[in-house]
Amino acid sequence: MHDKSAHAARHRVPPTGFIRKYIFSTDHKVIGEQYYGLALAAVFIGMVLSWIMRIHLAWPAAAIPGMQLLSKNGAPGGVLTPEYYLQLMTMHGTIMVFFVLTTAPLAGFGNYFLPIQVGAEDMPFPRLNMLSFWVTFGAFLVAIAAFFVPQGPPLSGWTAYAPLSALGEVAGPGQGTGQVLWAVSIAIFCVGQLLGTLNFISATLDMRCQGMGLMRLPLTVWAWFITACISLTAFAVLMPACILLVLDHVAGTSFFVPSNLVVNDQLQPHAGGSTLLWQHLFWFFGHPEVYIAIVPAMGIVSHVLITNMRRPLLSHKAIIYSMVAIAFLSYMVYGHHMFVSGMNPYSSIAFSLPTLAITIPSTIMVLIWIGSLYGSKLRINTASLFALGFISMFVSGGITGFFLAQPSLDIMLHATYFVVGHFHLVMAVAALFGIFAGTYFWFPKVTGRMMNETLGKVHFWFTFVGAYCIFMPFHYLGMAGNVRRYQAFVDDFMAPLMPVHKFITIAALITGAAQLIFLYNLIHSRFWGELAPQNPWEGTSLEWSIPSPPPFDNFAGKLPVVYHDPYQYDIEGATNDYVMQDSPASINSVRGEK
Amino acid sequence: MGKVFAATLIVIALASAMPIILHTWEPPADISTHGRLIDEQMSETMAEAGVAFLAAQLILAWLVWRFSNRPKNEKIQHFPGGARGLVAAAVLVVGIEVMALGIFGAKAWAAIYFTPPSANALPIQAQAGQFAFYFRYPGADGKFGPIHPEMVNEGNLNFFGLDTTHDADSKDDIVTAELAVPVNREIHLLMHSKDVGHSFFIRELRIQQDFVPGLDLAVHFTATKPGKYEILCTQLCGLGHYNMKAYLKVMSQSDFDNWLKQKAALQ
Amino acid sequence: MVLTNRQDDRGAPYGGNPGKYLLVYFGILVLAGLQFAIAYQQVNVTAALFRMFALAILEAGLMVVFFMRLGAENRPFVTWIAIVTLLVLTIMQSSWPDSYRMERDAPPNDRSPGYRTGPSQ
Amino acid sequence: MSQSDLTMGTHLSVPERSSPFAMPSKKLAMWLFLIADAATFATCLVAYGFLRNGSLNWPTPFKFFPTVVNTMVMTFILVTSSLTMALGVRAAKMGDQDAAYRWTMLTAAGGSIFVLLHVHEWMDLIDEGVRLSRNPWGNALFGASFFTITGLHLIHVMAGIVVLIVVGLRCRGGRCDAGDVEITGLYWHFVNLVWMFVVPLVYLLNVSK
Repeated sequence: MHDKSAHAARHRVPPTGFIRKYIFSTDHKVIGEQYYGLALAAVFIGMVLSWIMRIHLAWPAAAIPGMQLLSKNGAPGGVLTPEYYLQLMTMHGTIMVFFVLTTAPLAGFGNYFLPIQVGAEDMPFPRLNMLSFWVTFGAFLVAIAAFFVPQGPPLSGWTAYAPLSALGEVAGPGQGTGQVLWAVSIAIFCVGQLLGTLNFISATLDMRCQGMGLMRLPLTVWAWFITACISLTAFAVLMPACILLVLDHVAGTSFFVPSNLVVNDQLQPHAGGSTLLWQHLFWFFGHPEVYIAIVPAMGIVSHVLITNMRRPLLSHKAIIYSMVAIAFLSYMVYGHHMFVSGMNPYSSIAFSLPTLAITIPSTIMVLIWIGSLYGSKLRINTASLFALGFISMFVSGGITGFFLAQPSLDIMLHATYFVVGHFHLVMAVAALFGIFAGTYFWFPKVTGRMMNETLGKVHFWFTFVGAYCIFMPFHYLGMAGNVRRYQAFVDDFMAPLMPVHKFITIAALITGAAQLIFLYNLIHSRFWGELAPQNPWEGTSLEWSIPSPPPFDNFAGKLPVVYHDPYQYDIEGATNDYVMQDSPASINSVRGEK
Repeated sequence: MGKVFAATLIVIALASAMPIILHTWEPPADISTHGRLIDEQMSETMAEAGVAFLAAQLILAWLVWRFSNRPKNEKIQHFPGGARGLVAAAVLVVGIEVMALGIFGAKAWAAIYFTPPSANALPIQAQAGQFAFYFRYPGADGKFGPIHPEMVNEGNLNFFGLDTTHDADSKDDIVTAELAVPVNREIHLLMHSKDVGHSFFIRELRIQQDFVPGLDLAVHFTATKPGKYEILCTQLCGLGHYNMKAYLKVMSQSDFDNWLKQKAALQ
Repeated sequence: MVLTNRQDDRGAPYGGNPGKYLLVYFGILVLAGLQFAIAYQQVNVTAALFRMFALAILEAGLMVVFFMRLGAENRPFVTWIAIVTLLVLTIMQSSWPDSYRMERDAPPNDRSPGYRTGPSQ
Repeated sequence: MSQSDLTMGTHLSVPERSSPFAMPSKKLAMWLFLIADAATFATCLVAYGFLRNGSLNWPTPFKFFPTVVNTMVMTFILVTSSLTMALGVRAAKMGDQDAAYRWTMLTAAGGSIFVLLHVHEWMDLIDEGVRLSRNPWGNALFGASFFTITGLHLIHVMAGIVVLIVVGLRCRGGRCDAGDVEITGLYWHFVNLVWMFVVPLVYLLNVSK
């Protein structure tokens, strides 16, 4: 075997030029920041899109200032046309799901902290890593380009159900070039994620420093590793599906288009395909994607909570096994998106039961988090507040899964705002809370400066209360039968629900605006924040054992040696109440973990 | 700050539960024979989910209230029973409860989808297209004439592509833009999509089923209360999706016969 | 630049008689030949498919175990890769029930002779 | 918390760095890529099977000569190239760089013949009027799925040939990294393995009897 001195003697030279250092950098930390920056740009675009949609829903005739600049046809005089509403909705979903919820928690934080936390100087394949980001960035540009083609972006939603998405221009504005760009963008995105995944899995297994056994990995690393295992195959299925969709457009094939369709009194030249096939392939990716977004957040939240509770979780292993169980189940349940979409009704039952079974690992995790709070010495700061907020959101959003997992209830709730409320809470808001918790927690390490706590807490309160004000009422709307993906609710039973929509819109505007506090805090603290010590939160994992910000190859040419499990808090006799993972001090107190 | 979090969480949890407890926003009353099972399942699930929701949020609030920012000299305590008890609770209480809910709840689904329509059910064909529903009654011969997609022409009001000159079965087919059904009579609704995916959603009937292009699916239901109800499209079908709706009219058998005669006269 | 973990390959050592490879090679050829024979058996498509598919799995197994030397890798790796791959490939089959309905539930006019022959002539 | 951690006095146990899978990262990454690629091919094959199974008039146009014979030859060449590849990896692992070079190049040559035969077959089909969107025999999806699946496979083979040549040349220059030859071999075997499924599903189920 190679000893650590041999391993550390590699002396990688840090790049000097601006381009090699900050643009085409192979340094995992720069790539992590690039991913985070991409997600930040994307989340603000996605948020503005949601603002526009919310304003339009609450006041359908209102002119939104500046909209006509974005699209002259789509928003004449600033008032959205029905098709432009759907086009913005499609792009909101696409940008948020792919370029925010997939990139930030996994690729952003994971790239930055996974190598550090396992005690490595970089990812095993730095060039692939760089390529992964730039491929993803290219996918983002292609997706954004859809805004600027003549007919605008596609209007078929982020799920792109065929044959609406496969028929081309005849099916609606944006279904031609815009839809092709969408499919191409997603196919490219899949390639980028695959490259990232290779690094994540091999780094976790192979790059661990001496002493870093698998069970000594922090929960964040476990979460990223498990997520990478999910995305390894999920994206590999979506990519060919998108390619087949592109072929239906440009090569005249009919994979997803059945025979004898008549659009605008014209018989379509396609024949023989199946629209359900697209749904199967899409959701085979689509459901694991939900866990790709949420599992990293679970890891980050556990990590942040433990550090701030000053004690390890009741069970380290229960959390890991629960995440593994969720990863397994994520593949077996995808059909619950298709209960009423014409899938074989017997399949519905087969998909319903594993979906309900996901309750079990999810409940285990929530109970472990809550049970660990008992008797802890919880420190309240912005990061821990967001972590607590995550638990609350995850419970609220997860519980509505009881309903949607049952085909018979799905008859009433499918395609209503209930679904919108459910997945926004459990996937979007909860994952975002994980991202926020991670940002406030790790910002000092990344930049060497502290974020402003007061602004952070203001941001938290607006976001926490705001998110509930926005997404809880969605459930009530859905129970009353309010259908989603409608650009206006005219002369029907949904009209009386308009006050709720107006309330949601106002809440969304305020909550969205509060994110500017976060943005200001992020930028201001980056340059003028208080200088951060090496270990401001008194954490134990390896990222706190190196200077803030970390040097080029993380451990300055000498890889650490790990002597302890990740979360050695509440240690008697330690100078503080904790012992770092790489501290050679021995621990005599015996604490059992079941 | 921890106490503020706890207080806020309690307020949010109670406020969130209030509209459910007060039944502020409810689906309209059920007018179908099969809907009772769905409604019962819904209330059972709501009761379970509500208890779980409130319990989790309130316990979280209490723990944060009690254990945040404790003085330095206080000791960390341990949750009695440790992780094992919690895992057992999650599996045995929550897990089994939810699984049981799902397994027994499947009977509502089975009642709708695993049972064929009765032999005397009235067949009606529904066709969805961008962005309107049309309905077809087989007429006196009880047979639907074949659809010729190439003959679909909305300008000529030939929504289904019927060839009334050649197909004998098509001659007496009655095409309407609204769905009229006799009360307390089982309807066998044959669903056909003309172009892209659509959906057929009537809240009062507790029916939602997608129109799948290339597949002629069917649902069956019995409406028990006369009245006029909205039929919505719930599957994104294009720019006019929000405006794609039709009406279900449930009427007495004699009204229905008259209505059908009237419509037939217009063909 | 690749930062490998510098693990030694602890798989079975190379060397010795390449005869095993030849054996596997002929095995695969025979199985492939059988596939071709089955193609001309007078059986229905489903039966032919299952027979050929079983042979293909055998061939793939030989390929993976001997040529790709999965048999020489350590137990955890074999277990992990088998679970992940088989899980994904198995769950992917859950779309089949809908495939059977494509024909059965097709609109009646689509079931006429010559249906789905492509662009309407 | 592991038990060993708790009771230690002066001596702390530090396990050695090790990968649970005991293989170099590059090889692991190749295996991971192959899992993903397997899912990609499986998606295409499932899509094809789904549509074929659900279609009434799926054409079975392939005649014994030339198509099936050609497929036999292609299969034979591909399986043989797997053998040469395996021998090449063995040679590289045993330090015989010249032999590794020869075997790799032989493999690349086999792959090239495969590509030539395949392209020739494609041209014949195109001459007969088979396109992605239509074909003379029936269901339009026949051409679409045939060209998509074999095309995806063909792209893999062509990429493999390029990599084989690059790796082979490096061997000749004495800069042979046995690990690189090995992972190229993994890829090559995998591509051939996929062919084992493509042949029965895409060709042999569609022969005219």
